[in-house]
Amino acid sequence: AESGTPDTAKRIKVAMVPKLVGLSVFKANEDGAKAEAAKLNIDFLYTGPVTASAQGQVDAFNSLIARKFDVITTTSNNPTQLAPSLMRAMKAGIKVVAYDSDVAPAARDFFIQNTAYPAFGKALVESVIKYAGPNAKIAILSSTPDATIQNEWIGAVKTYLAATYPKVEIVATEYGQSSPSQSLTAGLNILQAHPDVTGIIAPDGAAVVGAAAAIEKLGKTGKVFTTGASNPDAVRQYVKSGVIKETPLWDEVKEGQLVMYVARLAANGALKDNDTFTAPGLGTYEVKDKVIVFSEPLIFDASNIDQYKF
Amino acid sequence: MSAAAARSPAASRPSWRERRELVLVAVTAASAGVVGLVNPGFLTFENLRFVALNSVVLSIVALGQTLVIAMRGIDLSVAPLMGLSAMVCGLLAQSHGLPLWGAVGIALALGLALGTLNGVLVAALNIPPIITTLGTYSLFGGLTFLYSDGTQVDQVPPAYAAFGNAGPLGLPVPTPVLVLVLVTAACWFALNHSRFGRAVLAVGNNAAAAYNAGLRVTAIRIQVYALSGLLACFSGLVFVCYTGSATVTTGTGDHVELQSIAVALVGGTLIAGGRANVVGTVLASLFLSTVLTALVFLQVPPIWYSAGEGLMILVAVRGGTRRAGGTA
Amino acid sequence: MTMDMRAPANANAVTPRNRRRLPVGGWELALTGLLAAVVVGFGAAAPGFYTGPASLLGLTENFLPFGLVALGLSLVILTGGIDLSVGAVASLSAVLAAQLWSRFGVDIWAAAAVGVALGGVLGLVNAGVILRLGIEPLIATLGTSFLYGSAAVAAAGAEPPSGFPGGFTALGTGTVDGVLPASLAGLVPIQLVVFAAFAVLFSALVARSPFGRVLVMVGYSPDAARYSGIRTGRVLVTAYAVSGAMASLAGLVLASYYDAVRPDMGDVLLLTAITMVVLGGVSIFGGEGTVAGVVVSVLVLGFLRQGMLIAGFSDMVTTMLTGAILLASIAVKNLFNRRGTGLANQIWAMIRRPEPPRANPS
Amino acid sequence: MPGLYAAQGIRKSYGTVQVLKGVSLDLKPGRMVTIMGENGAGKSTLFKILAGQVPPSGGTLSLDGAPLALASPSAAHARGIYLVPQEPALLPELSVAETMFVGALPTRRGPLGRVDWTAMRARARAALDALELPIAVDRPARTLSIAQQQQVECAKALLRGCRIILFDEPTSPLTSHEVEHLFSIIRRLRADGCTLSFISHRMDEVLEISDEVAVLRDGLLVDVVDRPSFDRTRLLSQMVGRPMKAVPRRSVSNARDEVALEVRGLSDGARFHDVGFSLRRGEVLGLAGLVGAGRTEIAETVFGIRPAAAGEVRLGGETVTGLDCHAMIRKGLVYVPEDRARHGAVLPMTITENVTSGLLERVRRRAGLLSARDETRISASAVRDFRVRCAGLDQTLRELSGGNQQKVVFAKWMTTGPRVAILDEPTRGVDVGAKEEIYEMIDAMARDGMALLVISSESEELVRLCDRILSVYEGRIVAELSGAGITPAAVARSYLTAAAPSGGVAA
Ligand SMILES: Nc1ncnc2c1ncn2[C@@H]1O[C@H](COP(=O)(O)OP(=O)(O)OP(=O)(O)O)[C@@H](O)[C@H]1O
Ligand SMILES: Nc1ncnc2c1ncn2[C@@H]1O[C@H](COP(=O)(O)OP(=O)(O)OP(=O)(O)O)[C@@H](O)[C@H]1O
Ligand SMILES: [Mg+2]
Ligand SMILES: [Mg+2]
Repeated sequence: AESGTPDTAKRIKVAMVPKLVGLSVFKANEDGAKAEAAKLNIDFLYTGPVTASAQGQVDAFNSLIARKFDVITTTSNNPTQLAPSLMRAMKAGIKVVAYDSDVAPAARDFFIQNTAYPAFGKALVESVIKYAGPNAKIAILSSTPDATIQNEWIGAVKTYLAATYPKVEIVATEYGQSSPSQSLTAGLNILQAHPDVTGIIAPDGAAVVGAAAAIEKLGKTGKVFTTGASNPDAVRQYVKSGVIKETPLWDEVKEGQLVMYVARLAANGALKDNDTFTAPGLGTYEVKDKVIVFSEPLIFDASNIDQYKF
Repeated sequence: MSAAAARSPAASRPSWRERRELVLVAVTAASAGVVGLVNPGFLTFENLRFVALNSVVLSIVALGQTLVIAMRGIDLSVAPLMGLSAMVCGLLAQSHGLPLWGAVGIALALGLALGTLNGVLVAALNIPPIITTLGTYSLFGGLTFLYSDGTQVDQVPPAYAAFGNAGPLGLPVPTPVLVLVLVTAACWFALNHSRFGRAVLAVGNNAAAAYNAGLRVTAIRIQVYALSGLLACFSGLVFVCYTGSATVTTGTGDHVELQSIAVALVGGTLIAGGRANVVGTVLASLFLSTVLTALVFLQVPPIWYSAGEGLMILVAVRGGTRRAGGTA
Repeated sequence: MTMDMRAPANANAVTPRNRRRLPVGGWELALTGLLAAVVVGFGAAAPGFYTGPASLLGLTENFLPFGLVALGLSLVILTGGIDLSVGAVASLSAVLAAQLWSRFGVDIWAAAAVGVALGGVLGLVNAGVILRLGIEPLIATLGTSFLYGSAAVAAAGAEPPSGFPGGFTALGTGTVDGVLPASLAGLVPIQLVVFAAFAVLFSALVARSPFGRVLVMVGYSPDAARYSGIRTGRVLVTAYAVSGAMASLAGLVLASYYDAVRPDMGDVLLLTAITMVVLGGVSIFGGEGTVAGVVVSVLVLGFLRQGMLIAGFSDMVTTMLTGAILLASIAVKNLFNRRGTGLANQIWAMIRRPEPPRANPS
Repeated sequence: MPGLYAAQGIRKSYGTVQVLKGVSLDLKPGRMVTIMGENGAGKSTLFKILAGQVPPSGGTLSLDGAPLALASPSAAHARGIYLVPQEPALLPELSVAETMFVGALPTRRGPLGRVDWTAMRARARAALDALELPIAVDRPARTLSIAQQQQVECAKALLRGCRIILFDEPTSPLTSHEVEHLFSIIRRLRADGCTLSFISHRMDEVLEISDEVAVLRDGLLVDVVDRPSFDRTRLLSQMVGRPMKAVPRRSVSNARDEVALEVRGLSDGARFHDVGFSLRRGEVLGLAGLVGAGRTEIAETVFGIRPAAAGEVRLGGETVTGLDCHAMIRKGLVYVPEDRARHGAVLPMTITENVTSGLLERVRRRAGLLSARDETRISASAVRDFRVRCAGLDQTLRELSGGNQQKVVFAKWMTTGPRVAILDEPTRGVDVGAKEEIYEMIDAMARDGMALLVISSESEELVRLCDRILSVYEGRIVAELSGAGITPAAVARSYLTAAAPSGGVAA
């Protein structure tokens, strides 16, 4: 594809539909996207359901189809449930760009993956085992049993553990339903019921905060370590207090920018299923089978976390 | 309390099955004991402290719900009210450094105002409580959303965190638990020994008769909904202090409205109104917290937690129900 | 029996009319007016809302599952009860049906039939808990909804089935072709036909069938029904079973619409369905209300929501407005119901001196 | 003596319906003024206005000459005016003492305003003692019988220092014996100089207790009579607006030989024991007794709505013990319950719906749906036969007066073609005119060969209707009266002797 600034002559309408509005990570995507949209002659709309429900996202898609948007970008609550509605959109000539959490491949034109799953799994393991040791007993605190991306990451964690740290034992898997309070309760329960646990891998924004809060409340800072996938604002205090030594994520603001850039290219019809392109200020990306990997995991720790505000 | 209770107006001496407090204490202790046998870690002071702490927020909401149900009403809007207050207090603290006393004032004022709105809709406009609060459920949830504008609370000032977790003056009992004891005592006194509380029960027994006996039924109804709103918003503040976080789905996402009703009814309050048990409510909430923690200690697969909660509700409500034909 | 009492030559001549024969009254008419206003209003003001009859009818696919739940739920609410488990029932039966199909290779339609039957059974369990254990419907169905919800999560596993055969997905997104005249091809969603069929069936059932009569009687006065020789238990069992079956039908339609199942897919149904029933004029205390009202209210709330979304309002504002409309319409209905001399007088009288509250029907 | 309470030109409308059209009435201290009138004449409405529960649409009230505006019931209490309501104001979950004090609980001194339970109980006890009522103040109010609820209401009025006391149909749920107790209380209050007024449909009571009778018809006061000129026939005619005469006891029995209902050794294990009787076609059998004697329980057990612990019920020779009421109705046994509003009728449903609800099977169907035309036919002929006064078949029962509601309930059951009917308090709360009509219907049904079991707490009613009377005391049949032995005095004596400490079964 072309590199540099794409053709922005025609003003287009692009919507960004997160899993739910009201979470800081998605807000960070929005911030980046908004700024980028202004540069690319895009009418930008951020809309979505209030609770993380597929029904709410489908309602949003349907209204966007009726309003003849050019591109829909979305991170899905569920890969399969959203497919019919998105396919309707594609049939109506709308380009669909998934980011963060994928939908069924047939129901989108491109997918921007945050980071490659194995890389992220490795980062999660390393940021705990480095401190808890290769013989640690660890627990997993996730969002819900059927959360796609979390399950992918957990799978990658298990694969990496088996290969690299075979002595590490996963003694419990709990779910916090993406609710900070339920994650906290689950975290407390894990630590109380399994006093020998020294690491919690919590690959979910609410879960890692809950796990960190639980460790702090039980006074186990420095004895139990946790990590997860969270925006820096949410975990800043725990990174500073040492409950969290390292936590991997990626730059959500920049990811939002890339989403808009890809949306523009897709609308222009300037992106092929296998392709490369360079986005000014973001870098060069490879499209492989419609999938674009956004970045390597970005590891936050006490030394760098204050550079990121989202 | 027992001396006072002996002189309370309790009609006839109830059998132990009808003393819901005793039943709840017994089953809670029994479940804790059994789990303790399987996994001694359950019975450590630290763990029990958290079992108690985890029940505080729900208990406070449920106390308000108890008063409303005692009056033959129902308040579904407690969940979004709790979330709204958590969000407003949390965001103001997080980004504007609102001092704790200010947050208390804001939470209480918010609860009073919106609770009064519920009360006016129910009492003056005569809209059935379940419909009123179903409507305000959407409204208050929307306010939370509009206010937060897509952001969340993930950090509160140290004063808040200290209030939510530590004990005052270095006591081992956390402040929220003490606050709950105070609020419970106040509700208990109000319901059993104040004119206001007795009037609430009279309205719950028979509103027309209460009116004819000279009670200001409309005003009482409004006051009780205001109180329920107040407690819900206060619990939202406790929540944000304890967890240090809040999102737009706080309260509604955990179905606090249904949990608070369940806990009140399990505690011995009649859904048809007229009889209420505030101590039972708090004990039921403690029981719920115990059960949910116990499931983890017993290594029950997480997907069955909610089934455990449902069973517990049915069993506990069943244990000592005097058949009342009424419905919501 | 024949009575040999010679009544005084028609001291009180009675005109044999029966105003309840038509199941519509003022409220249903008001709602219909509102529906017309909503459709015409959005049609005029929101581009994209009306782009031909197919688009308008197609919009109903987005909300008719709520309507199916509301129809079943209205039977339960007419008895004076409530069913909070409809969401969980919808999820559980859809998940189980999908698993039957994907894991055990059962024909999808047979699996769907099993799903609906299962919904009926779950409703029976609700009724059993209410009647046998003597627990109030509110708390009983709250408890069972937790149980069913857990079961749905367990049954769904980490990767719930999706990608149903084409014939099945037509249930949620297809249109009726072939049966109808060719001019209507591609116009009428199958969902709409299903909903209309159930709407007519339930309307006749409640308004004119012996079961409906008994149902309403139980709703107004369970005691009087019992003293009239009505086996009230059976009536309640039927109502809850039907509610369960309708909920699972809605779950299956959702499964077809999404071409996938999820263990929490039914959760969104409950509050909206209750709102639809109540706005439709069914009294939460039982007895009063018509299915026709519920049907119109389903369309009003559905089109209103779709219209607002298309007009660019956010999900949140739309939800808030729905709540406000519910409150305002019931308030207005109450004001007019007081057989007063005028709205203003009523409001004034209310401010000056509240009416004594209704007697306690306990 | 103060306490002159006067109403001047009181008017009241509900929407377009004018209930009171300018009523003026003087209530004087030391006098009992009775209001009589047909169902729906506006009696209760007048009382509610006098007690501040409902605002009048026009007219004025004055107390001892000074104008009085009552904004609420509590304002009325403050002025010493108390209404004992038609349905007692029960607060089921609260104690007797607390129901008496509701709205005016005594509190202790102190910042908390704690309710003073000790004082409350003592004062409640004293008020009950003053009326010689042996009711425990700690009982939950839901355990009180209707008679006891009335009595508690009287004590409640005194407790609040009210000296103007209005009683709305206090006696309709009471037996003669309990009425006597209430009247002794009323006499004491009158001697004490209280201003009293009451509503009743029972002529004998009215003539016994009143100093003055005011007759209300269609919202207007048509007659006020002083004690010396009381005249049954005149009062009756004034009430209904046409000449009426009280019909004496019927002399011929319609009883045939064939036994329709036979009950043997029936017990429910709690409230009644070893009850046996047989009832022939065309016979009217009465059940007399005190309230709480267990007559309703006996009837409900025979009807199958309550389980029996022992015994046998035979209907026309067929054993039907243990069948539920659904089956009983289909076998030809029906029961008209005593509590019309709760058990007999569904007030928000229409006349037609109520009439056909007794046996929906008889309504013709088309495609499984009830034929509206057939339903209307059934209900129209029932309304005609039972002389229900209504504006149309689609009126809800709530819009009818008590007497007409009762006629609809009668129609509901009698049109199912029963062989045996149990009538429990068939004329409770029914005005004199409608009462006569109901009596005539019962006579006609007996003539038709129906077997009837009538439960009533009014001795006169049983005497008027029955061929034979069984007297029930504490769940056992203690006496049987028949033929010339049936007189009001004999009926009352039959169960009162059983109640007397000497015990024994009266003949
Ligand atoms: N709140 C109300 N709204 C409308 N109509 C009413 C209301 N209360 C009473 N009415 C009507 O006013 C009329 C008089 O009622 P009221 O209760 O005063 O009669 P009553 O003389 O006490 O009769 P009864 O002997 O049956 O007790 C009746 O026709 C009744 O239907
Ligand atoms: N011992 C008692 N304990 C509780 N309630 C009682 C008792 N005795 C009577 N009652 C109440 O009084 C009412 C009348 O009692 P019951 O129906 O047994 O009497 P009955 O013989 O049918 O008299 P009647 O037909 O004159 O009312 C019942 O509703 C019952 O609840
Ligand atoms: Mg009256
Ligand atoms: Mg009786």
